[in-house]
Amino acid sequence: MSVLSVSGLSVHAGSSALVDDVSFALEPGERVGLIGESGSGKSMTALAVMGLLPEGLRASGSVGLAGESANLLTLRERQLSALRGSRLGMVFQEPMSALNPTMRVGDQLAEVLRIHGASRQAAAARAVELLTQVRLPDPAGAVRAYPHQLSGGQRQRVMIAMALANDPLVLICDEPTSALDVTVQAKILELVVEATADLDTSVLFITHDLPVVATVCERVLVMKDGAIVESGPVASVFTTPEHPYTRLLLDAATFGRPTSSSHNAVDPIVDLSGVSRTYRRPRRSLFGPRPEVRALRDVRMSIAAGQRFGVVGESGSGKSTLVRLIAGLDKPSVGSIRFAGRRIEALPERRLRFLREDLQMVFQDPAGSLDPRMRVRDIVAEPLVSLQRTTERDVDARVAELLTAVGLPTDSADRYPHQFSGGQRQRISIARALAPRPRVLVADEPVSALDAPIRAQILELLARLVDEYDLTMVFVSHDLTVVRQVCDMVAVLHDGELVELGPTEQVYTEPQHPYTRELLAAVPTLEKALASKGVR
Amino acid sequence: MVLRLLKRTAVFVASIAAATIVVFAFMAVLPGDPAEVALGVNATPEAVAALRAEFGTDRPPVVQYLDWVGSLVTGDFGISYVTRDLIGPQVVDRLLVTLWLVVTSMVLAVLIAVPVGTVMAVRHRGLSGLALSALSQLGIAVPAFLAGILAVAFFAVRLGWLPSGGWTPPNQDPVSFVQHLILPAAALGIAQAAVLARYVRTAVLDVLREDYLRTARAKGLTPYRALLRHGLRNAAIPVSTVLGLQLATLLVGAIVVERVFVIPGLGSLLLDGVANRDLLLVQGVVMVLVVAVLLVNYLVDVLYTALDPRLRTS
Amino acid sequence: MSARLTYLRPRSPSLIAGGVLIGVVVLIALVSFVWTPHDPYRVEATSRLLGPGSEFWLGTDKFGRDLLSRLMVGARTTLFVGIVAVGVAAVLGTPLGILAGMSRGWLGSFVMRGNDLVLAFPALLLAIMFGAVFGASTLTAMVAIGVATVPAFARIVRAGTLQVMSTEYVLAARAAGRRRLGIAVRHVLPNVVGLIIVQASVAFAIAILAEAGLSFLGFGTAPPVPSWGRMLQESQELLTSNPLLAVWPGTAIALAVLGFNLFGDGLRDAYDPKLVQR
Amino acid sequence: GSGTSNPPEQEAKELTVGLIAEPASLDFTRNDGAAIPQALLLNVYEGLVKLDANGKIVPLLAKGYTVSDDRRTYTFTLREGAKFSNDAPFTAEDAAFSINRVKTDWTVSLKAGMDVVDTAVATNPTTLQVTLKQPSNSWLFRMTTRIGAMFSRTGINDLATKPIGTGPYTMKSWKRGDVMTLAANPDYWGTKPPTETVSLKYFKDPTAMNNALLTGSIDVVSSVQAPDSLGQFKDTSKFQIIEGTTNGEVVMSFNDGKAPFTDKRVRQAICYAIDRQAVIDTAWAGHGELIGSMVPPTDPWYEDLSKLYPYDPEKAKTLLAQAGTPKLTLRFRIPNLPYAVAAAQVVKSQLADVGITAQIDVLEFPARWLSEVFTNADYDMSMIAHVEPRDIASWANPKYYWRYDNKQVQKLLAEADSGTEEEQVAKTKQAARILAEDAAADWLFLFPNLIAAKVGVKGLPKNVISEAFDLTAVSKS
Ligand SMILES: Nc1ncnc2c1ncn2[C@@H]1O[C@H](COP(=O)(O)OP(=O)(O)OP(=O)(O)O)[C@@H](O)[C@H]1O
Ligand SMILES: Nc1ncnc2c1ncn2[C@@H]1O[C@H](COP(=O)(O)OP(=O)(O)OP(=O)(O)O)[C@@H](O)[C@H]1O
Ligand SMILES: [Mg+2]
Ligand SMILES: [Mg+2]
Repeated sequence: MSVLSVSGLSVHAGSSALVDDVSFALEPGERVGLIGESGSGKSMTALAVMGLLPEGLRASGSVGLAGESANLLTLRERQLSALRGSRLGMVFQEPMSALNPTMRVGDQLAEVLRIHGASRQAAAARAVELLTQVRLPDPAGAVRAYPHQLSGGQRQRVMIAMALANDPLVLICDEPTSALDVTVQAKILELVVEATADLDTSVLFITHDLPVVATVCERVLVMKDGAIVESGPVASVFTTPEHPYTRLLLDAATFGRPTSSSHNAVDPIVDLSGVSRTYRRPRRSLFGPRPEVRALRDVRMSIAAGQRFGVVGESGSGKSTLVRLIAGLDKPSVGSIRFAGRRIEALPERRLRFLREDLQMVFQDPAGSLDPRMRVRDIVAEPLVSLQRTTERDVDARVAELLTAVGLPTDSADRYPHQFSGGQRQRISIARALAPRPRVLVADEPVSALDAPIRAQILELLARLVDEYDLTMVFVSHDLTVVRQVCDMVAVLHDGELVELGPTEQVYTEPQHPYTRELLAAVPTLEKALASKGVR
Repeated sequence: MVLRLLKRTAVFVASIAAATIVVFAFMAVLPGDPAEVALGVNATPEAVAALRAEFGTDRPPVVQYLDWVGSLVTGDFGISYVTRDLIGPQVVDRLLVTLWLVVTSMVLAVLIAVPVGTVMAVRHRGLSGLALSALSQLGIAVPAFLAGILAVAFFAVRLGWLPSGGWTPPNQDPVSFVQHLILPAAALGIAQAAVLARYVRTAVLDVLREDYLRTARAKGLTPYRALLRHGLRNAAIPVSTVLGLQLATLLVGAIVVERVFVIPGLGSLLLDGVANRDLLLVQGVVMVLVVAVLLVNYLVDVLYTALDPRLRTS
Repeated sequence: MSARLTYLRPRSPSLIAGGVLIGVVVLIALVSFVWTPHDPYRVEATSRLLGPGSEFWLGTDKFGRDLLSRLMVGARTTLFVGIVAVGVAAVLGTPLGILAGMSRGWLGSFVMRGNDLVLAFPALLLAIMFGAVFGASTLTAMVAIGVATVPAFARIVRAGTLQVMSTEYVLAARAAGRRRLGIAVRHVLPNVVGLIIVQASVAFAIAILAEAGLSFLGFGTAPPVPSWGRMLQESQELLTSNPLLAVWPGTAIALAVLGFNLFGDGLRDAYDPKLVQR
Repeated sequence: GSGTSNPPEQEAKELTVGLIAEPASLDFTRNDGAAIPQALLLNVYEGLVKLDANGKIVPLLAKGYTVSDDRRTYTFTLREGAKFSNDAPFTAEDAAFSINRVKTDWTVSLKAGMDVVDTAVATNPTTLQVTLKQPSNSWLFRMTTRIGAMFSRTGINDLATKPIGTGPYTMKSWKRGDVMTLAANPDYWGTKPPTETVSLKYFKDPTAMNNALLTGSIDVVSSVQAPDSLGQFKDTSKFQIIEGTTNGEVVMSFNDGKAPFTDKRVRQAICYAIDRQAVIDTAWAGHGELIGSMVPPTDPWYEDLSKLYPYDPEKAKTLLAQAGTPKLTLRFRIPNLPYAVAAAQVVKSQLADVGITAQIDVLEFPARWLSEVFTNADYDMSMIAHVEPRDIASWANPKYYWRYDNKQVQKLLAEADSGTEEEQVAKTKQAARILAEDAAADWLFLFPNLIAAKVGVKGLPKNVISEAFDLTAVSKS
């Protein structure tokens, strides 16, 4: 008999359906993945099951839970409260905001036990026990900590402990690892699998990351526009997808090998020697020194003209800092940076014109990097205008030309950024970067905010433009697969240090540094995941 | 946290120092020579000169300033040009009256605003929320003195329930004290309650949208208990800032309400001082008001630190 | 509030109600320039303290002046005070806020400390001080209210500026070769305009209330120029026998304040993406 | 009630009077301001002589006095048994001390009234002899004002807070900004006041004062500042209204030393342009008397000059045209006092009819009005009630704020002061007429004495023609 059975579930906002006639069931101890692109209704499905839909949304259909005769959707708030936290557990995506910032972690954990009947002492003791179980270092100390004193991964462990505290029948995880680094992500996934296996808890695992699903789950549901379009065992769905949409998802997740471009250029266009960047944080104690964050430590490297140079590393490893230094948007604490032979770190911003003309940037967030108050024409023309490169008429012509080059209709020029989709916005951003005909294009995580299918399109576009305009590209990402697909050289950053540098294939196949090896091992890929399930 | 407090304290002290300069400079350009005003019509130049010497207003401004700051520090505030009396004790006397008024109306405002604001937030789409919202908008739109005038006309003159004005110190006759306090405190407090209720509403609405409230419900708390256990403390953080700013508004609002209700508080002292060109007195009262505002904001910041562990332990 | 507060989405009822109320006040003020039923300054001993009637629609005051005409001209005073006060505050506060938000270092914190100091002088107190020094008049009242409101603008603009400065489009603009001034004018200002408008609406309401309070204390508009606060003060002595004298200006003040508050609330709701998404 | 149909009326022990202007201090030797003598003179301090209700000088601490034939020596026989509230007996030594001290220690400008005194000596404990430098009628009159107040030689240490006099009341307490309490003096030499404690409660706001009477927290509104509100007290079973006169001439002053007011036609034009009865009717609800010059009807040299310039806007326009100033713009700088603010609006409206634009500028009283109008004469027109008794004398001072310099008036007033009583009356009358005809100012009206009180309050002064608010006879049943 199923532990959780959902049938004909729909969620409506006014008259529009966000979730449309969704049915599925979870067997005891089974882990089921729910995938689909952003906005496809994954979270709404989960929240409807929990009875936690945002105000103004209505759910219809039926949700049955083992041991509960009634349809959960018809239960009163009071009855539902008794099930939440005891029989139904849930882990949310953002571990910082999901915890009460003004309450100690131990109290928050104990609360879920107290609500469902434990005594104060029992709850406090069990809280420490649970934190030990999710392998939080120093559990006894952690109970007294506030959420902001824990790292993201640690907070997510607390959330998991909370969800599992009362041995639920069903655990719903809504993108529990997408805010975390790959190495941390691997550990959390492992924890979820282990803990639920021990208790024989069924898991509904929501994510948009296919390799993650392949690693964790036995069965998978594919959602698109509020409906489930395909379902079945992971092995079969991922190897022999039936629905075209599933195929699209899979294509985007399994990149082809990079076409290693054979540039034999030698002269370095960007050259860093002994570069360190230290940030100072505000003083914490009265007499102590101001704490320092050493974001980059003694980095030496050079980027040759025509190279596609990748930079990888986990969050906080100093990737963005490096990019900002190369682009002359920040100054190193120590060391020197040359661009085309000229030192840039010693020059004031107003004398960096040569750099601005030859080096342009594309940023991570396609919405955040476009001024919402500007028309697309003004955005794309901004480098031209501020570098006083062209007259008014030329500007219009150039903008039209650029928009065509990145595959946008020319009438886009008169619209505002919010009238475009994420992928289109990133195209605008790229058009802007190409406007002054730069020699170097620096891209800081240009695709990590995009959905997989769109991501593939943008990467393709970038590759094409780099070839067409003969650009040097510096490409930053935390996603190793992406870098591997795009770049011919790769630098690995760890904690501000350059731990490895070499041709991409070499680094991937014969990593030298232990950290690189760890990184590569942690990356879930579809092939690996399927391989471990015995599928080829 | 200690560092944060020390820093904040330093800023507080520096602000007071800067305020003394501003106030003194301001009063220095006030037209009307205090000696001339004290002597009145047709004073002889000699008499005026003699009185200037007596007041010390013939000395260089810097000396006068230092002298004044010194008197602030010792708490005597100097000797009034008009009453020839120490200003300090007078100011303290009046401040006590104003504080009763302000604190009572603040308490009244909080007692009304917190439940009303919470209901407005929780039922923000419902009829009761809308009705309360409209009421609070009206409360904000009616100036406190108008409310005061109407209250006097109705409750005092027409119905004769309460005195139309005046003041009795609490130690003299507690019953009469309360009777005299009710109308002015209500006039002042209700308008503030309306403003505060809107901030409470916003804060609670914000909190209601927070993920941790959803987490709390996922744990099995009912929405109401979740709000009580996890929401209110977090909502109190932004509200406490507003409370501080409001206390400042109240202090100044009291000036007008004291006029309506003939209450011998700081406001009437200030207005008398301005009319009589009692410069030192005006300086003293303005300083007291300014320091009160600065102090309240300082305390709110400290409270903030206490409420928010992120600030306490970072 | 975020830098995304750029486009007005669904119009809320409070935005509409507020807009209508403001529109009425503005219309009345404009009409009063070309037409009032009677001369608002004309004293006539024979028509004192009349109730509403066919000749004087809302009645007359103790000088025999037409209340409706005075109320209409009073709308002018009220709007004028609000515009100048809010103008002073916005014109001083916006650049200060942008400056404080864009320059790290001592300059920014100096501006903010100065701001906090001004904050310690509430509008009414400042106006009494200004009135004492420069004489009580509409002008001093307006300027004092304006100066006292500067910190509110500077603070909110600074917060907005900090937000804008942390966005990637500012980084992109720098990479495109924009200088500080260009960034301030082309990126920061347009993106904090929404905040400024919301703040202006709220400040307008506060200015109206402050002016009324000042006129009541005798520090505001000088007679015989009508302002609603002054009319209210003049009505006080006759409150028991002629309550309508207080009812008209009192209602006018309340409606105008209500209008600006509702409008500000509506704007905020429309701009605030958090509220819209719900 | 069947037993006693008319219970004997019981007099209340306490009574509260509401007043408008609060004294800044209690020391009128060093502080100007009418509020101090209003509260203290006759009540706490007494002089040798006082004015009776009809404006006649009558003895007080003196039993009587004689004047020498050259009108320079005054001999006062003092009352025996009068005592200061610090228990010191009142003697001729104290009287001489008080008079001499005016010249030496007083700082207020009014002390000039004593300049004419040559010597003041006690010839024996009950006889005081004062010799003047030249004959002066106004001196004896001024002895009824504050400068004639008798101080104890041992009681002048803390005048600002502890006044010590021989009067029927002593100062019991003073809560600044609120209330001053006078207690009946148990050792008073004369008739004891019927009420044990009289509280003087101060109100900035006239409406608040009215409300206080309506709600019963005070017994008397000493001066109704909003006559339109008198309707509230029309219930005669509860309230009484006392209406009399004062010597406060509401003068609309011209800056006579400055163009355009150097031209008599302009001054006259303004006088014609103003309908004074309409001013009283609108600004002061019809209460107050028309006068035409600087003399109230209670002065012996009063003459009705109020019809000299009847309301005639056409004539005003003609005169203005003749003077070559058909369109005038004038700065009308007035104190922020209720009557001035009200009357100025009426005046402005009337002047507008004849083509004069009066720009009203309200100045705080006293500080700004005193410094800008009174001291610096920086104004074109102003308006204030001159409440000092017999203040026509100030027209002889060319430096006075209206800068009126008329040799003939100066001469007449000087002669009036030094002449016999008949000469004084005749010459002052003549001066007043010249002032009126010359349109030296526009005397709008005489301020009325308007008192509202609870029924049963007795002994309130009908006319207020001295500086004091006489409380010696007030009682409440
Ligand atoms: N409160 C709401 N009112 C109306 N529509 C909403 C509300 N919340 C979300 N939606 C819409 O519902 C749809 C489904 O949202 P949902 O959060 O379930 O997507 P998702 O698949 O979880 O996406 P993601 O991967 O980005 O989390 C989206 O189009 C979203 O815009
Ligand atoms: N302005 C700053 N002040 C202080 N510390 C900073 C500042 N900017 C970055 N840091 C710190 O420097 C380190 C490196 O940051 P950086 O942004 O370069 O990392 P990243 O590799 O780009 O990370 P992510 O993948 O999260 O973007 C981090 O520890 C970060 O907290
Ligand atoms: Mg989601
Ligand atoms: Mg980064």
